[in-house]
Amino acid sequence: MKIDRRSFLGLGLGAAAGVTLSPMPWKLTDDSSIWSQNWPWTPVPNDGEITFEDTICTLCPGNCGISVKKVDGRAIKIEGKKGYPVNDGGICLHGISGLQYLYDPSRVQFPMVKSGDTWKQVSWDEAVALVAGKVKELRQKGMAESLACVSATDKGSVAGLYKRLLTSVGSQNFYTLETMEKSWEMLISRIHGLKAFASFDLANSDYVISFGAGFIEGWGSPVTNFIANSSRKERKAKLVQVEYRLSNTAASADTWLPAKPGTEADLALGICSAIISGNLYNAEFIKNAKDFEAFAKFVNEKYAPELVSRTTGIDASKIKAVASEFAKAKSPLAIAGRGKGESAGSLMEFAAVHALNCLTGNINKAGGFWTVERQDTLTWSSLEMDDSATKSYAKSPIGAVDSLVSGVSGSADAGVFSSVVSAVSNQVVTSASLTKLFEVINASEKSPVELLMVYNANPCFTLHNTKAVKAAVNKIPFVVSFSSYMDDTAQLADVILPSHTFLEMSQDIQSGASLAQNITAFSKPVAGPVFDTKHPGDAVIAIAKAVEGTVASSFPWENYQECLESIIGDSFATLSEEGYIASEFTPPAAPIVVDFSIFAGFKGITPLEGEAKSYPLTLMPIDTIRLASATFASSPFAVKTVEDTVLLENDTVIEINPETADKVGVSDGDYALITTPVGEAKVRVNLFDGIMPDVVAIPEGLGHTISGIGQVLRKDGTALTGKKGATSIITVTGGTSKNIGPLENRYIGGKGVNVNDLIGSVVDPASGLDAAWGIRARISKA
Amino acid sequence: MTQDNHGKAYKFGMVIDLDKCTGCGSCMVACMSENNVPFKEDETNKKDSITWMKVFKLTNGKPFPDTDICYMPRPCMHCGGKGDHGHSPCVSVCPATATDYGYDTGIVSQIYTRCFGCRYCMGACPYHARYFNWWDPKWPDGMEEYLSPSVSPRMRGVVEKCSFCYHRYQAARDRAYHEERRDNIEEGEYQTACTQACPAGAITFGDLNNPEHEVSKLVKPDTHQCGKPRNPKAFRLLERLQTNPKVYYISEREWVRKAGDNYRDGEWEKSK
Amino acid sequence: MDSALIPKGAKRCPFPVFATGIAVVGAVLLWGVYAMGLCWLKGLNQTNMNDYYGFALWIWADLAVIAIGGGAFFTGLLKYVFGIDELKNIINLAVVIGFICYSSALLILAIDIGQPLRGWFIFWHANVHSMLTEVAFCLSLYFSVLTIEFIPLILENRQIDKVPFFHNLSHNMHSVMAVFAATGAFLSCFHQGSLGGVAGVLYGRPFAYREGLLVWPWTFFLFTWSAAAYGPCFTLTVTKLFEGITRKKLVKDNVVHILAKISGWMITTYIIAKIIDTIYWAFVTAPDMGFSLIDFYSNNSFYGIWILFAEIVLGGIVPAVILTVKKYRENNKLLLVAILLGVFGVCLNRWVMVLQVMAVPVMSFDTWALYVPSWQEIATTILPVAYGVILISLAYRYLPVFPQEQELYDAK
Amino acid sequence: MGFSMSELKKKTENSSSDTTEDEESGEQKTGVHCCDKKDKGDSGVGMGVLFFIASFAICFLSGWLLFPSLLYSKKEQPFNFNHALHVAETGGCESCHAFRDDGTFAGVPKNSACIECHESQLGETEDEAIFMTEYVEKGIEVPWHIYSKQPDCVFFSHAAHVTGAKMDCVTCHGHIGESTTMKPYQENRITGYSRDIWGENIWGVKKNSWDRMKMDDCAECHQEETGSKGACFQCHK
Repeated sequence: MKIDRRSFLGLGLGAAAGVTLSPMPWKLTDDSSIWSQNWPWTPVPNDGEITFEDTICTLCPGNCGISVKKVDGRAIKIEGKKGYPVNDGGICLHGISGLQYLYDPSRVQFPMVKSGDTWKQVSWDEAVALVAGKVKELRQKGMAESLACVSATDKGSVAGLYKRLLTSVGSQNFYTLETMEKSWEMLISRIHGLKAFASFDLANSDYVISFGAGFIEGWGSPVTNFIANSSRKERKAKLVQVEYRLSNTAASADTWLPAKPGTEADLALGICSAIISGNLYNAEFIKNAKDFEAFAKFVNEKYAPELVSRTTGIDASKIKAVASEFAKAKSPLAIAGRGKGESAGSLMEFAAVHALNCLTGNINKAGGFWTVERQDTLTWSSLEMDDSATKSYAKSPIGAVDSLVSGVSGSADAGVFSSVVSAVSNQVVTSASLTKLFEVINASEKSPVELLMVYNANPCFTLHNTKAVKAAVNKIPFVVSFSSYMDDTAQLADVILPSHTFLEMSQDIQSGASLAQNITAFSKPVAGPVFDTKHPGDAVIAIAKAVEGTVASSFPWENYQECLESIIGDSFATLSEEGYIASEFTPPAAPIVVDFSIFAGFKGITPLEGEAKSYPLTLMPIDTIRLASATFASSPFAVKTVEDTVLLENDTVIEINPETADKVGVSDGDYALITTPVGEAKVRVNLFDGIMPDVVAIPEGLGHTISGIGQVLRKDGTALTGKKGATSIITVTGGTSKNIGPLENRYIGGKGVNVNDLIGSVVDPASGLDAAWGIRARISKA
Repeated sequence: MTQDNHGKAYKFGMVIDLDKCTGCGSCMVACMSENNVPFKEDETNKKDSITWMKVFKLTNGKPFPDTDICYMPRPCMHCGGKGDHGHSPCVSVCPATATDYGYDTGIVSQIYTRCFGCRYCMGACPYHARYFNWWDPKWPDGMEEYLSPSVSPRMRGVVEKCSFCYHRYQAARDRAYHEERRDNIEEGEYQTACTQACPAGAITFGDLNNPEHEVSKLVKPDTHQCGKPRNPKAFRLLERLQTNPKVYYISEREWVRKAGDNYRDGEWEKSK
Repeated sequence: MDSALIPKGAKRCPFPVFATGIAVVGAVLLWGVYAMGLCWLKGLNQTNMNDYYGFALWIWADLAVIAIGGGAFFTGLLKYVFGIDELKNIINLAVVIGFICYSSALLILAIDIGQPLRGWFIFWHANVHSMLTEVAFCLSLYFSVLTIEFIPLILENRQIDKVPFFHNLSHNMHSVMAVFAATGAFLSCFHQGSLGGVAGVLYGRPFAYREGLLVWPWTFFLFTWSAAAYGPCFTLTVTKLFEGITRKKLVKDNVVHILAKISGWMITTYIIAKIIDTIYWAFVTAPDMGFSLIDFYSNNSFYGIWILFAEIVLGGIVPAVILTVKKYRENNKLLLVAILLGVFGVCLNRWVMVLQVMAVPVMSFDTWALYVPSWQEIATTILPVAYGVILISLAYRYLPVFPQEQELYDAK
Repeated sequence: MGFSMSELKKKTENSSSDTTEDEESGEQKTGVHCCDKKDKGDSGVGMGVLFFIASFAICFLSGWLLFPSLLYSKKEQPFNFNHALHVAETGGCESCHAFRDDGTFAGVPKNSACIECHESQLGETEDEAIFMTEYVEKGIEVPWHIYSKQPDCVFFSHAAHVTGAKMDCVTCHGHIGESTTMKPYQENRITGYSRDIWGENIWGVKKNSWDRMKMDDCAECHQEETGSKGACFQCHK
C-alpha cells in the first residue's frame, strides 16, 4: 500500500493535532514524571503503629540498653535506652546498626554441613544428631577431653551451658578469648590475693592517667566511657593519656604524654618513683603492704624520672608534674589496657600501672579502682558425670599454661624483695590459653582436639598470627560453628548451627568492665527469627540430649527459657519485668592486701617480636570505634563512616609520620609494602603529624576474608541465592553490577588487611597469655 | 511566601560542642538509620558517599608532638541566607522550587520527587551538605525490612540532605494536635536522631527563638545580627559568607574556632 | 547523485566522498548517542562527577557552545537592528552555528539532569529567583527564535524554493526577520547573562561570587558581553575552516574584516570590564569573605595562576589588540591567531566559571577537588560536536549558506 | 538521498483526486496513479485534507475515549463493604478510622478492630461471610485497595486537619460514608496512583473539594486557610 505524500502529510498533521488536543500527551508527560517518582524498584516501607521494645545490645561487652523502634511489629531502628545505667540513651554506631546484622541476607540462614566446597542445607535434627554422634563417639573411645570449645567469654548462662556440656562430657577444654579483663583478674589475684575482676569508676574520678587505654575508641564499656569523658569538663576532672600517637582519646585528653611504645610501664614506674621520693603516696594505705620498701628502693634506683625520661622521651619535669597532680588528686585512677583492651597485654605493664593505684590507695572507693568479686548469680543444679567423663575430666587442658610464678622465681633482683613467698602467690596457677591450644595443635602431628565448638567467637580473625590459627583449625577433624555469619572461622567449619542474633534471643547479661556497679540484665527477643536459626542455648541443650546418658540428664530442661528461669531463680520475675537489676559496688569488709613482690623480677614488659636491625620500625595496631574488631564484623553503616585515611577502596591505609615517610621514601597516598617477621601486606600510606616517628599504625578490624565457599545447596537441591529466590544485584562503584552470593558480605569482607596476619603471638612469661602488643616492621614503596 | 521569622515562628537550630565530640560516628549512623540513607559496597570515595551528617577531621597542622585534632560533625546548616531572610544559598538557586525555606521552622526543606537532579544546589552549598543519588538505592535482599516509613526512600537522580529529622517534628506535632495543644511542642518532644544518639552529649537541639531552650542559652544568638553567637567560644561555619547557618559550634580551642572560617594573614589576630 | 539539491552553480565534492565523511562523523555521533543512552538508562553514575563536582565537563561544554554560538544573536543584531548590511553575507553561517550550538546546549541539559523525565518541572514549577530557571526559559525561547531564523535558509534550498508557497514564505520571513533578530538578541542577552549569573550568584562560593546590579551579578553582564565579543570569532573560525577544507574563498575579506573589527572592539571593551571586575573581586569581594586572590590559584598546578593570565592576556588582550589594529587584522595569519585565541579565551573563561568554581575549597579544612571525566562524559561532550559537523556540512552542501560563494567563484 | 525534492513535487502535483472513494481504495489508487499518470492535474490537497480530518478524528477521539480506559486498570475490592450500614451502627467515621495515642492516624482498621464487633458473624451477607472465613479465621488482614492512597513521598497529618483545623472527613474523602457498595479501584498503570488522586475526570477537572487529591489541591486550601502553601516538608517526607 502506498500512501501519497500529501496524504501522508495530512495524516501526520491530523494525528499530531488530534493527539495534541486530546489529554493523552499531557497526561503521559505528567504520568511519566510521576512514574519516575514511584519507581517500582525503589522500596516503599509499610506504615503502621509505632511501638518500642527494650532489650540489651550484646555486640560488645559494654551491654548497652537499647530501644527497638517497630512499625507494625517490624523492627526499623535501634536507639539507646534512656535511663539505663550503662548508656542512658547514648549508643554507639554498632548498636544502632544492629538491624543490619539482623536482616543481613549473608547470614547463615539454616544449619549447613560442608561437603567439599559445597555447603548443604540440613535440618536442625540432622545437624544436632551429627554433632551429638561425634561427641558420643569420642566418649565411647574415652577421648572426651579432645572435645574443645571456644567462646568469647564464660559469663552468662549461654556460655555456661557450653561449659556445662564440656564438663558433663568430660573435658576441661573450654577456652575464652584473652583480653585485658583476664590480665586484670590475674593481677588482682597476684597483688591483692582476691578472686575478682577489675572495674574503674571513671565517671567519678577527678584525675585519670591512662596508659594507652582508648576510652573513646571503644575501651571497656564504650558508651559509659563516652559519657564519663564528656562530663569531664563539668566535673573539672583531668585525663592524662600516655600514647605514642594522637588517638582520639589523646586528642580529647587534657595532657598527652607521647611515650615511646613499649615504655609505658617505665613511665608508670617513673611516676611511682616521683610520688615515692616526693612522699606523696598514701602512707596509711601502704603501711601494711608487702615489700613496699623493696619496691620503693627499686623504682628510685632504676626508674627515677630523669632515667625514665631517657627511655620514654617524656621530660622529667613533666613526669614529676603529673606525679604530683596525680598523687594530690582526690580520686586518682591509673588505667592500663591498650586500645579497646581486646588483647591481654603484658602483665608487668598492668602491674606497673596498678602500682600507681596502690600508691594513692584509691582502691574500692568512689572514683577509684574496684576489685569486684565475681558474683555468680546463676545457680546451676549439679551435673552428673559418668566414669568415662570423670576420667577424661581429670586430664589437664590441652592449652594449659603456668602463670605468675615464672615472673618471680629465678630473678636476679629477688634479693631486695622478701624471700618469703606471700600467702597470695604461693602457688603455680594453671589456666588455659587459647593461643597455647592452637600452638599445641600445630606442634602435634595429630590434633589433640578432635572436635572444636566455636560459639560467639572468631579466633581465625581475632587471634594473633591468623595463618597459624587457621592451620590449626584446619587440622581439627571436626569443627562446629554456632555463628550467625559466615565469618572467618565459620568458613573453616564442618557444620554450622546458626545462632539467633542478639535481637532474636533472650539471655542473661552480666555487665562488666569500667562500670562502677553490678548490673544483671535480661535481654529478650525483639524480632524474628528472620531465618531458620536457633537460640545457641537451645542448640546445646538439644546436642546434650542427643548425646544421651549422664550428659543428657545433666540438661534436664526442655529448652533454654526453662533453663534460664531455673538457674536465675527468684530474681527471674524482677529481671524479666524490669529488664535489669543494678546494685552499687560495696567495698569488701576486710582491708585490702597489697603485695609489691611481683616487681621482684621486673625486667620491663614483654618485648616485641623481630630484631631492630632488619625491622627498624614498630608496627602498632590501632583501634577506632568505627570499626568492630572483635567477634562481629562491622556493619555496612559502620564501614561507611570509616575515613578514607583508614580504608581506601579495598586497601588498608597505614599511618606514619611525615618524617618516617621521608626516611622510608614513600609519600602520602603511595602504595607500600609492610613486612614483619610474621607476614607482609600491601597497604597505602597516610601521613599524619600526630604519630611518633618510626612507628607505623595499622587499623584493626579490617581484612575479614570473604568466603571462598562455593555453592550453598538447599535441601531441594536448588542453590541458595538470597532470601526471595532472586540473586541480589548490587551496583558497585563504577556502575558495574555483579552477583553476590548469599553468604558473601562484600560490605566488610575482602576489605583491607587483618592486623593479626602481621602480628604474631608472644607469650608473656608472667601470665602465660598472648601479650603481643605490636611487632617490629619495615616498609618500602610498593 | 516571604514572612519574617522573628515572630512566633520556631527557628530550630543545633549547637555542637566540639570539645565533647569524640568522632565516634554515632551521629552519622543514627542519621543513616533514621533517614533510610542507602549504602554501597564501596563507600571510601567520600565525595560520592551520602552522609547527611558527616564528621570532618580537622588538624591544627602542627608537627609531632604539638599536633591536635578536632572532629566536626556537619549536618545541613539550614542557612537563613543573607539577612536571614530565607534565601539560603541552595534554596535561592533551585530552578524547580524543589527545596525551600520553612519560615515557620527555619528548616530548609525539600521535595525529593520534585527535584529533577540539576545539582545546582550542590554547587551553591559551601558545606557540601547536599548529596546526589548517583546510584539507585539498593538494599541487600531482605534488608529493606528495616526501612522507616517516616522518611521516603529517595530514587536515583535526586539531591538529598539533612532535614533536621523533620518527620520527628511532624510526629511531635501530630501528638500535640491530638492532645489539643495545637503545635505547642516541648523542647524534648522534638530532637533529631543525631542529638539523641550522641553518646558524648555533644549535640544540643532546640528553638533558637526561645530563650528558654538550651541552644539559645549556649550560644546566645544575636537576633540583630542574623543570629550571630554572642558566646565568644561559639562560632558558625563560614560566618563571613553571610549564609547564616543554624548550626553553631562551641570550642575552647582557638585554632578550632579559627578553622571555622577563612582569614587572610593577620586577620584572625585582629578580629579577636 | 544529489546534484539537484545542491545550490545552483555551487561546486561540491562528489556524493560518495561526502557520504563517507558524514559516515565517519556519524560513527562518532553514534558513540556519543550510546553514551547518552547509558546516562539516561543507568543514571549519572556513568560519569565521574561527584558530590563536590556536581557540574563538570559537559556543563562547561554547554556554556562554551552557547558562548561561541553567541555570534548568531550578535551578528543578527548588527545586521538587522544596526543595519550593517555587509553582514548579510555571513549571517546565514552565524545562524546555522547558533542553531547547532543552542540545540546542543539543550541536548546537554537533557543529559545532565538526574531525572530527565521531570525536566519540564523547570517550567512548570519554576522558581523565578533561580538563574537556572531564567536560563531554561531564555534558552528554549531563543532556540525557537533560532529555528525561525534557520527556516528561511532551509527554504532557500533549490528544490524547496521551487514551491511557490515555500518561496513566498521564505521571502516573507526574511522581511520580518528583523523582529526575530531583535527578539533573539534580547532573549539571548538574558540567556547568556543568566548563564553568567549561574556562577555569579553563588555567594557560598567566593571564587564565583560577584556583586552586581539589581538582581544580577557582574558575571551576568560579562557573559553577555563576552558572548557577543567572542561569538563572531567562532563564526569567523568556522568560515576559515570551511575555506580551508573546501580550498575556496567563501566570504569576502571586507565582510570578514568588518566582523573582525567589531569583535575586536567588543573584546577590548569586554576585557577592560573583566579586568576591572577581577580587580574588584580580588581586592574587595573575596577579601571580605576571607580569601586572598592566591588562595584560589594555589595548591595544584592545574588551577595555577597561569589560568587567570591565559584567560585575560592570551584570550583577551592579545586578540583585542590584533583585531582592533587594522594592519594586524588584515594580516591573514594574525587574524587567524586572534580568532583562535578568542575562541580559546572565552572557552577558558567558561571552564573557570564552571570547573574551577567546584574545585576551590571553601571551608578552611576542605581540600581541592579535581576530577577526571569518564569516557561517557567525553563521548557525550563530543556528541554535539559531531552533530554540529554533520548539520553544518549538510547545510553547506544543500543550502546557500555563503551568498557570496558564487560571486567569488566566478571572480576566480 | 536519491529521492529528491523534485520527485516529491512531481508526485504531489500529479496525485489522484479520488476524494469520493473510501480511504483504503483511495490509497491504493493513488499508488497506482502516481506511477502511471504522472502528468495529470493537481488535486492532492483534497486527499491530504481528508487524511488530516480522518487521522485527527481518530487520534482526538482515542485520546479522549480510549486512552483513559487503557490508562487505568480496574481492581475489585476483596469483598463489598457497606459504609452506610457501618456508620449507622457505629455512629461515625472515627469509630473505625481512629487516631492512635501518639496522634498518628490508623487509617483502614485492622481485623483486630473489626472483630471487636464481628466476634462471630452478625448479619447474613455474603460479604461478611467472606470476611469471616477468608480473613478473620485465616488471620489475614484484608488487602483493601485504598482510593485515597497517596504516594510514599507524601506526609499527611490527619491530626492537624481533623483535630487541629476541625475539618470534616467529607471535605477530602467525599460521601464515602454514605455509600453502600465499593466502587472498583482504578489504578494508573504508569504511576501506580489511585485514579481518585488525579480525579475521575481525565482533565483532572474538579467540581467538589473531594474530587481530586493532587498537591495543587492541598496547596490551594493551605493558601486560603493559612496564607501560605507551606514549605516542602510540611507535606513531603
